[in-house]
Amino acid sequence: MTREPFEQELVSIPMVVDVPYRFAAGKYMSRFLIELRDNGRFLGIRCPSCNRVQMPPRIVCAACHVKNTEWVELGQEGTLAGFTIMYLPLTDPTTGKPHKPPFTYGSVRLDGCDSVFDHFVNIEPDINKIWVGMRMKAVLRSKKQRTGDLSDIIYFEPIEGQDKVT
Amino acid sequence: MPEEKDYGPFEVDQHITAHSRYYAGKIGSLFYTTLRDHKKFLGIKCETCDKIFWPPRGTCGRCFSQLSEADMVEIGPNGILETFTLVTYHEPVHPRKAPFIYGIIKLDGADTGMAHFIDEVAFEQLETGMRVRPVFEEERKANILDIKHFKPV
Amino acid sequence: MSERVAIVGVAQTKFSPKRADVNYAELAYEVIERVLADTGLQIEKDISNSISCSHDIWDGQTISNIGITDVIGGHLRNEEKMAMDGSTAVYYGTIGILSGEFDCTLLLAHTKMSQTNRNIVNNDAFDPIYTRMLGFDYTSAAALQAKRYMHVYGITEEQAASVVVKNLSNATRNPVTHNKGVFSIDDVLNAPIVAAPLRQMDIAPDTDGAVAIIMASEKRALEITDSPVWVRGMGTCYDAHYLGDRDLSECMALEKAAEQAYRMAGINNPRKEIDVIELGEEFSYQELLWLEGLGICEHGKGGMMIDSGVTAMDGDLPVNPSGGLLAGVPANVMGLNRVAEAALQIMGKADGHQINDVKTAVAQGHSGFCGQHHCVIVLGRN
Amino acid sequence: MKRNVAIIGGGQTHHAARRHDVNQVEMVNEAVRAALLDARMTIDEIDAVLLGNMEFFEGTHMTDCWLVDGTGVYGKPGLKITTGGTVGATIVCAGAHHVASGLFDKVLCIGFEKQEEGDTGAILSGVAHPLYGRSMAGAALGYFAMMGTSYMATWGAKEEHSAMVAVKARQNARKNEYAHLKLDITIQDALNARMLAYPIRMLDMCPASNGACAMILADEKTAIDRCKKPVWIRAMDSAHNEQFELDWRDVTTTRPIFSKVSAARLYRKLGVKNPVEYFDVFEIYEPATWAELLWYEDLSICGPGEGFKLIEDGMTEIDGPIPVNPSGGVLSTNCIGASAMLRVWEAALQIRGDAGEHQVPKEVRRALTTAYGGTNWSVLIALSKSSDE
Repeated sequence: MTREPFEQELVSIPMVVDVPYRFAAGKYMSRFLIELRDNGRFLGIRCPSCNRVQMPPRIVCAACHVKNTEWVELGQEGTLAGFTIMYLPLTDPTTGKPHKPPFTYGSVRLDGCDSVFDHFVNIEPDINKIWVGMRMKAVLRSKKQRTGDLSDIIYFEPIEGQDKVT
Repeated sequence: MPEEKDYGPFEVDQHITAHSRYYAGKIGSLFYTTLRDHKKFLGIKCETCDKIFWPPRGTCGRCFSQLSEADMVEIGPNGILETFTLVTYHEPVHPRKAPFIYGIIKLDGADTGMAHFIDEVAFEQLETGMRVRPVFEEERKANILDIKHFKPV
Repeated sequence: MSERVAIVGVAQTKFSPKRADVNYAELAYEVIERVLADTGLQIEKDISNSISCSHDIWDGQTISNIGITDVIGGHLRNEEKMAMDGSTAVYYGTIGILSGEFDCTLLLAHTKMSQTNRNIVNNDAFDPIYTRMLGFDYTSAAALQAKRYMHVYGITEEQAASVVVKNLSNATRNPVTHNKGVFSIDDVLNAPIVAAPLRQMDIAPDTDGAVAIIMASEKRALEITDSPVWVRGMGTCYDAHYLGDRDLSECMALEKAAEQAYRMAGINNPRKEIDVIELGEEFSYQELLWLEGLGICEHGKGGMMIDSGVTAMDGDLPVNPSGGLLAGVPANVMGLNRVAEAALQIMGKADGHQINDVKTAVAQGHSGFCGQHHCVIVLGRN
Repeated sequence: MKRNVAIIGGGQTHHAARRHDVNQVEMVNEAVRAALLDARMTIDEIDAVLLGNMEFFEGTHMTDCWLVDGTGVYGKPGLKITTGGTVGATIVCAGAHHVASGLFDKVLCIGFEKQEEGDTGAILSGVAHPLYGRSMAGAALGYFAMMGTSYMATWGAKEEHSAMVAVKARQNARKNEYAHLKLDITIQDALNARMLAYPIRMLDMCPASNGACAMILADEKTAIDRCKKPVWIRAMDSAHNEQFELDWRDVTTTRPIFSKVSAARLYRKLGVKNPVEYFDVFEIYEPATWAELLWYEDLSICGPGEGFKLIEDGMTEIDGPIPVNPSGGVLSTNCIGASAMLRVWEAALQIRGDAGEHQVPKEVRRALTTAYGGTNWSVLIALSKSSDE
């Protein structure tokens, strides 16, 4: 870029864009969130055509383009399909505050489900202590504290007594 | 699983909050520092179209001529009221409380108008074509609100 | 156009002030499911690509076409989003088919205005350096346009109010509308002032809903339906951005868009050759101003169009027999709804608001405050 | 396509982390003027203008409307299309559709992003469903981190391989006057960079850039009359992916992947048997190092699990047999709305032989470009020196 002979003051205008929303969860997500809140259950949905079970439940199986109608209760346990240890304090937009780094989060395939679910993993941030294939279980808030939000799940934690298979 | 109960509409309140910062560029900066420091308005002249535009800009949208700080000329400070409205509702994005008046003012010498507040006059007394003059903020920060509003001359 | 492109199917939700029971993907699927069923088409087998119309800021989701990818059949297939009024989906869909890349295209427009605040959303459409801080939104900007238009051409508030009376009355015959009824000019003029001269009844209400359309190449269209609606002409054009840059009492961009569309359609005398118009009057005065832009009458004569009854349901050139936007159509969906209603008129499927023997219909949509971008579509029968 | 479409000109800004000297309108205008100059054309000759950027990234609703003076669309037909990170390539496709339709002869395509003006973090986290996964802030970073973990665990690749990609990109960028991150770094530098999300370090990710790219597309007659070195758009393909299933980050997945599906369709359209023989250069969209290795495999430049060997053997270096991203790629410059268009424009420059210092040292007749965005979306475009082969 060309340099200026003298430094001109360059003006900038700060602005906060703040847009409020009232999101309707919709027919499928409502039932999912209400069941999580009231009964601590995970619900998935099965595609009538390809039979895959997906969470969160959704109106259409994208692969088959057919309407989903069959609800499936999923396990509270699952298998770790991927993970990372976060060192960057990124802001959680739903709270406006960053999660304290380093922290671990992973993708868990709940028993009975074909899709994976991303959430925090309560484990020391050490790549030798976590591995793909590790068995996990969900830890929920007490019923009284649940609001029908994914934060009703505090985190996943490893089921005790596992050793890394090398 | 059979449908056991009615899962009525479930709604969740959220906000998307984003902190932006918009750079005015060299031409825009000169406009705003001149406004802040000297209470003067600058427009920009396109020689090809023989028109003076506000806000000043790097390209004439009409003929695509490239314009620069050298093409900036003083306009105003007074002007003519082209159109106006009385806003009666409240929104968080409003910098002043309703009811208030917006107008478009064609500053003297300029060929295009400036949208801003009109105040210190009853709405009923406003007329298209009326001459107006700017009222400046005491503390100016190099943004459009350095002009408090326009009022009839 | 060397080859022909047709609308072969149309589906609309019932428009409503608020749909708390569905998210926007489910809302969209209502019309996608129906338009596929009506035409007997399947995503995998028949639809070569899809185009949606909405805005991230309206949907409350960044890259919001993610939210409708599943329902529109975007998985592993082509899907694009027009961040503009719904009319542009028809425009771009036609171009895609003419290009030879696609032969059957699914169009969707959806928005839930109820989930956010239109004035905050629209404030962000104003340039951030010179205007946004002043707090403008589409209604206050439109008020400046209305006032200017009325001042320059002597258009009266009564004439604008007559548009409201006509359109809300037309809407009583259209089952998808929600804002309707038989009102008098006094009812409109006695409604509270929102931004002078605009009153509450002059402004299209917040609405949730979706529209889907399927378009096809000539060959495919003739296989799919006996009553294809042909796209005969189309045009788009941008005006300047800043309010003070534009002549608010005229609409240059609409004039140019209409000129392109009429040239393509071979229309020389729009007033005589068009049978019905569905246009985007987000605010009542816009119906009069847009008629001037569409070349239906001269500059400043929009008021006479409503006074003379020409644009009434039983007039010589009915305008917005559907009830128009004042009857309640969501932002972004507006233009696709205009095209859908125009197409229904040509198909003869406009139920209670059908105009007799429509051969040529014009639909118009716009994006940006005071109509900065216009899109005109001319539709015709075989 | 019903008519052949050629790229007859293009231009870009000098991409940078800071551009306080221009506003968005002026920055976009720089690229538009450069493209018009390159095509020896005036704005009056342009029939339509198409604009793309990441909607709302700069906190502005409908940037196309604000930017009219800069884009030159005042009084002209035009559209704004958005498809996330792929948008720059989508706009090129839209331009090609416009020209091929026969309704337009000369179309100006523009992609841009002025990332410094917006709140990229806040807006990016909004990509997630409002009620499902939004609190997992930084999903893009976490996403590519999981891809890296999965890739290493499955194929035995090491962090060094990621570092090799990071170095190649930045060393190539040093030869590209327009690139943002021109870094003289070594593999050791990349391995020592700050950890962001295991195994992704600072130098394994793309930067946040300000910049714009503009291209002019034309029909065959205009291209031959007006342009000495037209570059022809031979084929395009686009694939989006369903909302919640992010399979690309799991290299063991057996489900169809957007990138492979799209490449297979594009190769079928062109009759490509061996992409390494068919294409002379690749410009791919790699927001993170690991994505580059996956693109190698998904485009069939090599077999599954062989991507890291390709970089290890130097095959994809600027002077290697299969040059990938001689421009420095997205890892060196990421003005998101422009990034996918820059791939196409850089590939066109290679075919014209006008890439200057980063021109690959061999004859370039054909090039393949990719884009990446959304929840695993792609747009692939094949370019050629010839309109029919």
